[in-house]
Amino acid sequence: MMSTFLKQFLIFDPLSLFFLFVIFIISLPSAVYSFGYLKGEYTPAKITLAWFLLFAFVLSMALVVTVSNVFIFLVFWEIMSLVSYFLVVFDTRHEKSIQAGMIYIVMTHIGTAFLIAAFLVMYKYANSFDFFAIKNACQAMPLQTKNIVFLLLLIGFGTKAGIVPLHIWLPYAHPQAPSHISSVMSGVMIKTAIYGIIRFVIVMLGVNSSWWGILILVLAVISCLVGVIYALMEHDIKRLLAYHSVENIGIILLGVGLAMFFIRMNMPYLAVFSLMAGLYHLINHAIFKGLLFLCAGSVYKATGTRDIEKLGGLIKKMPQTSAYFLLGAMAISALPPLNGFVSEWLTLQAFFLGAFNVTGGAKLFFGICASLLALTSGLAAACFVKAFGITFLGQPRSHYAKDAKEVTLSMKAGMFFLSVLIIIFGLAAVKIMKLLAKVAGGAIGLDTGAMSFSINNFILSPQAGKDIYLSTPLLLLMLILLGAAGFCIYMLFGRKRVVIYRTWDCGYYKLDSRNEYTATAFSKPFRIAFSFFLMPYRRTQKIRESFYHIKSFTYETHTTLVFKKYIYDPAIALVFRLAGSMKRIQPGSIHLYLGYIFITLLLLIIFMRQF
Amino acid sequence: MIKIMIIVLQLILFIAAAPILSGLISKIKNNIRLRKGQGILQPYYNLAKLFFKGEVVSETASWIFRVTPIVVLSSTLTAAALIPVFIFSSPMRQAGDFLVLVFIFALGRFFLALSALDTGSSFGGMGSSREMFISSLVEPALCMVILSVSLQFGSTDISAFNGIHAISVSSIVAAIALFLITIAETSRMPVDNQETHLELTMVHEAMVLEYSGRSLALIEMAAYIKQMILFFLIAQIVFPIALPVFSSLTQLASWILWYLTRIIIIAISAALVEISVAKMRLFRVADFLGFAFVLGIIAVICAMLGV
Amino acid sequence: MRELILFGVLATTYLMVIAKRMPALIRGFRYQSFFLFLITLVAGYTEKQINLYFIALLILVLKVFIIPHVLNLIAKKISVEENLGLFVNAQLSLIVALALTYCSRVFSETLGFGMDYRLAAITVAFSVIFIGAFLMISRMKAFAQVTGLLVMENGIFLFASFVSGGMPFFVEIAVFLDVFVSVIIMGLFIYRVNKLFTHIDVNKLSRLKG
Amino acid sequence: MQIFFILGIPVLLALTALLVKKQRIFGILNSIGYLVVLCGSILLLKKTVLSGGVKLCGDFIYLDALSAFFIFVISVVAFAAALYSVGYIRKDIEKGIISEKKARVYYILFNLFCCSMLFVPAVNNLGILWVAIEMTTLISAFLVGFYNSKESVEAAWKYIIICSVGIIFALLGTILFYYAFSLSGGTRSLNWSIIAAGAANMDKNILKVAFIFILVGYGTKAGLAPMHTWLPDAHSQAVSPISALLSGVLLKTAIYAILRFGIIIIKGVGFAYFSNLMILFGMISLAISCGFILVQKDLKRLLAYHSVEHVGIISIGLGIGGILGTGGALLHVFNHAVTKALMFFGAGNVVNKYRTHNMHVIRGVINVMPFTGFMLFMGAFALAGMPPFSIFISEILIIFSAFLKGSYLVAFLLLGFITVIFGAVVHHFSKILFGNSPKGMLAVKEPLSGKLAFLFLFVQICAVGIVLLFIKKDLAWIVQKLFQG
Repeated sequence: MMSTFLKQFLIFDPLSLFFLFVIFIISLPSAVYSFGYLKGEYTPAKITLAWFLLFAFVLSMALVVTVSNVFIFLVFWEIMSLVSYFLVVFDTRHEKSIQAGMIYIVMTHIGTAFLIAAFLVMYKYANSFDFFAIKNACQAMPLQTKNIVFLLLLIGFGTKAGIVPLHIWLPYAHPQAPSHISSVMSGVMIKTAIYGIIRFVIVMLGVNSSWWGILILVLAVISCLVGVIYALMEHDIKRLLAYHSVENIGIILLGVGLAMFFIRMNMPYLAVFSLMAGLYHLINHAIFKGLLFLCAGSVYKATGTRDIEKLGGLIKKMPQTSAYFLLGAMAISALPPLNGFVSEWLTLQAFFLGAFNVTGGAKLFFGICASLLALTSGLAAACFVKAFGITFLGQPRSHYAKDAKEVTLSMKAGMFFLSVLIIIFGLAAVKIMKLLAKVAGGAIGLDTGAMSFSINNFILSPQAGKDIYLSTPLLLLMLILLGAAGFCIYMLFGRKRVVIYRTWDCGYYKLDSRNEYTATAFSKPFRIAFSFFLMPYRRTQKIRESFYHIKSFTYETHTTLVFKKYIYDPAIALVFRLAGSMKRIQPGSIHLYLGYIFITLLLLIIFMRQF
Repeated sequence: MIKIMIIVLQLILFIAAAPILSGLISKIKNNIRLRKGQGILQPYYNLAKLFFKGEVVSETASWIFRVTPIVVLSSTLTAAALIPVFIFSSPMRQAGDFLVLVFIFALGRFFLALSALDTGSSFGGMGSSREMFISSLVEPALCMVILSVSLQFGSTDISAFNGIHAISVSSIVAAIALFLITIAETSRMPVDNQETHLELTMVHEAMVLEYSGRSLALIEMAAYIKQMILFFLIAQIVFPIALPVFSSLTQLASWILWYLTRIIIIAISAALVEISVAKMRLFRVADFLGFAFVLGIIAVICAMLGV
Repeated sequence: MRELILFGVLATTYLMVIAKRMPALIRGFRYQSFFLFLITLVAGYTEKQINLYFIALLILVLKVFIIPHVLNLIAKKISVEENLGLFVNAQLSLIVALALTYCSRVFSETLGFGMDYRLAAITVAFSVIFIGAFLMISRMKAFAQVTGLLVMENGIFLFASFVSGGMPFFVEIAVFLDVFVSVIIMGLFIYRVNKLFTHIDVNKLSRLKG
Repeated sequence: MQIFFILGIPVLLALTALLVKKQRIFGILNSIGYLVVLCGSILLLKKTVLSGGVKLCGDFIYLDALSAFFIFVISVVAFAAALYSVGYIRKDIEKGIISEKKARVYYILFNLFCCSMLFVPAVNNLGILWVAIEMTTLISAFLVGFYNSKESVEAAWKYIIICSVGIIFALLGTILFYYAFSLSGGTRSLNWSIIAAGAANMDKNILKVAFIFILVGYGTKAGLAPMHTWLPDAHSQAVSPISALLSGVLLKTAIYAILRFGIIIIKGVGFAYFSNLMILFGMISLAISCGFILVQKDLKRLLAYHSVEHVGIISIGLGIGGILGTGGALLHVFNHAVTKALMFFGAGNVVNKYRTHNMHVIRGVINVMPFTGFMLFMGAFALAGMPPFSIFISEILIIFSAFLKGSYLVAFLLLGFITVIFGAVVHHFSKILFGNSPKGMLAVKEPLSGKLAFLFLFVQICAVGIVLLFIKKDLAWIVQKLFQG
């Protein structure tokens, strides 16, 4: 009974198993971490609740990626949103949490509405909710309908994934959740949307137009850039990380979009390769973003603030946390030989291989996409220099940072686990690619047995005969050996006197934390360079004692949130204005009310024949 | 075994020869300005001086500050090992391709930028911020150059352009773009000024302001090596040179002469550019690198058209 | 005969339309109910049904005597201003009433009731219903609304008796009782409104809006 | 036979209320009474579903699965309301808002109200149906004006006048039906079972007009826009358990009446006419309620507009028809009744504690009243149509049926409105539930009977949602059974 039931509703193909793996590998350390994180932060009852919700959250995600029935998928999809909403508003006394939760749940529900619409169309053709039945039915679907379904699915899942311009909820919701939840949300939950796109578009719907892939590529590139540029402007460390999720979802979607393009172009090998690149980045992002959120949580726990302008010098107070954060920052900045580097290289390589193999304008298009990806990774590196440098280096900028202490063992254990994974996923790239080939091949419907992406256990080779190689272990070996050589050179000239002295201060002698470079200052060149998009503005206020003497002077600089200001706010205002003007029809007059009844009746009688 | 020998040889060559390029450029600059200037070997003297001096470390600094010189040097040397210098096949070709080069440079830069923030000096922060700004804008242009070059060979393997190819419009444009990038990466005019003594106008120098003694020597060395790598790449793109035919000694000598000349040509052009333009405002660097990016696009289009 | 009585019903309705004060309105209703009583009596006589006599009696007792009396009683007890408070003045109201009568005529024709006296009856019935609704909409006082409701009810009764010779007997009785109870309850509420608000201008009851 | 218990017990209870002095004891007795009614209704439902319709008292009472279903819904909410009343009335007495004597009046009216509602689905005669529905208005008007404040009396006045006018049109419609039927066959009857049997021969033109009157008339009572104007006033001013009954089931009795006439119309005129009108009114209701929900400040009015919304959805579901549409609509009748009752109970507790309806003032309910807060939280999501709660299922069934039928516009509009309303619900409820409660507001203990009522309803919200997920196939069968009459 139970097994038939399971068979009927669950699916365990490589794609599902891959996502299951991602879910559990991030949830596990987050759960361990939450032991220490929750203690002291909440009441015991709330801690129990947090555990329950975490469990429900993970379970619902696991079911989302394993059910094989559209209707049940929808139900668990919504349960997942609901539970994560509870977790976002977990700090119920904060106005911010409530606001964030509201934006989140409303946006995600709008997305779900699009999904429902898409499923409706699918159901109409398949007359069944079953994945396989729909897959078969989709082959008979007319192209026009397919295009509509694709767009509906893209908007629906895009909302959850945080594709620009549907990303609006992400920077609000992720920072407000408890940190271990942020790490699961950002690391895993938004990936279920990628699962949705792969499952419903690539596996079930089948790619029939080349513009699908191109649309996704364009959106992905925009997401990358917008995400990273906003992240650069951000001083709230968790929100900064949330914007990076937008960026990384963009990078993942680059792989997925490319795969869709290649499927359409009938280049199976490249399609599999691109999808692998996307999936590789997916799991990598889950790992390092999970780690970074946990580290951010540790910083928050230790200092009580998330504003990096108030931090600084934590590397001495929290050596382990800072080491983990550095590792995560290096990974997300795609520095060799860590995992982010491998997947970003693979994605770039997918573009290049694509450019080699396609003809015409697509070459240039791929080139531009690739270079914008390169720009993104450069900006990301800048952003993490800022995030790590301002938070952990230099002098403490406030008492928050001064009194910080290293976090407890369970929190460190959670972070340590993910740090190890970062290194493993960087070095064992060949092994992982072999596994991913099965996943991607299964999704596209190809046998990947004959495809090889490596020449031996250490060296990746995306395309045989092209002499393109990458070997992270070899690179690491080189770096270590040459580093040792450098150290030898350093030591070659004997032990010399090392003097510990004040930082160079141009003779000022009172150098303190207020003289340090701030995050705002750090990001200023970027703010100016991207001012066409960020639209920075200043607010100055002089408080005068007399005409000649200004007592105090405040100066603020902000950037304009373009999407919020020009899309969402006007739309919301419009809805509310409409609703507000509707209030006039009910002014409390009973005569008017009776008049409504009468008029309705008359109109109906007059227009009776129309019905 | 021979491979390892070659690698070691190549690295030693880079370490030994890299500073001379800087000396050369500054010599040329001074000569054009009708100054006597420092000797061509001055960088070596500087390095030696630094190596024999003690160093001062800021009390605010952490271990990041201490490891950075080694990381920077090792990443630059790793990059150097990926370049085909002697036998037109990179000794480490299986470790990575042209794209990996970009990421490896990023590794060194990342640590350098962090170390600048580590001391808590506002000059360091300024330098770090500017450096990251410039380098992030370099990336798309560099990516385009790599694409245009590799489109000609159908591979991103550096060893692929081993000199048998003919000079095309595409490679000339690509080389110009790469040259602009090199100017930005090696902190030369008009992007940065190596000779300045005013902290507020520094970029690279501001970042390493706190370093002294041996650490500074390592960082300087890394900078020289990086410059040499980039010059090699430009030379290989725009003046392709094939494997020598060792039939006679004169042939070999002329080959070696040409091999060196082309690098000197690039050094001279760098010097010429540097003395003939004024330093740009930081925010105009975006336009400068945007120009490089457009050149990259043109190079790609040329490569697509096969010219 | 029947036409005459029907005309009487219509005329009393117009009388109510031009009434500006409460007693006049209640009087109008009383007359209208009386004509209704007559019509039912006539119908009982022609159709030879004992039921109809009984219903006629009910009309006489309830609508001619008790309900107007109750309304008067309440009016006296709460002793408010007797003006009805017209949103639409009497002349204009009459024009509207005439227009509604014309509409009813058109409406009855489209329904297809033939051209005999029944058409006239249906026209009158509909116009009474519509004019009742009009009274409810255009008069400020709570009394006018109750009366308007009763007028509509009368119209429906007229309609029922002409269109189908009256409803089943016990349904008819139940409806009558229902109307009676509702008048009582509305009276109670008028009483309460007056106590709480010290007026019965229902157009001023607009605390609840939106 | 169960029907006599079902109708008799409320009458009996009303009489007992005259005798029993202690209100607390009577409250418990009352709850037990309605528990019996509930059991009876379940038995009745089972019987009618399995063996078809029955006529009792010589055609006076006709029970098929449809009426049994409505009786069941009424008894569920009535039981919960009775349970909730125990604690609610006691609190009011303790606070001195009402006297013991007035509490007795409350219970008498409560029972009469329930009795009249239970009567509606049971009668066969359409004229008596009308009388019964008018009776519900008259009795509940007292319960709306129960607190005798300016607002509540105003609400009661509007309620009684608007509903009476509406329902007079329904009477006209009923007469027209009667006329049309008498024209068709010569026999004269107002019995639904007979009219429905002979529906096919009736004059289409008259039927059409008749149905317009019925729809406007009973639609007023059901709260279909734009005749819904009395609804927010009455619901917001009534005693909270009564609000639950008004919103949960009173509206549904009018829906029931529309449905009964609708069946005749479908047989007589054709489905399209019925369908178009229902969908039109449903859409108007959704659109109007959507606007009002967005900018609402009064907690109980907010819930009242939700009723308008859900009645609109039910109407659309009925209009779309088919097994999915009608099934969804009927399911929605039940789901909405249960959920809305829960919400009104919660709102009642909140309003009692904060002494205001204004949602700008109410803050941090979840800290002050954790249990109620939690229930409201869940209820709000259930109301907004979030799985795994039951309303999601019925809404999605209706959307699916609309889509499968080819009414794409209807499906997408419905989806759109529901989404906007979802946003509004979350917006309002997250504001009142979370945040810092006003100073001096201490956490309170909530009465057991209230908690039981909440749990009773909440279990149904969840259980129905989850069970329905897995018995989709049986659903079709149940709907067929409901409509074999």
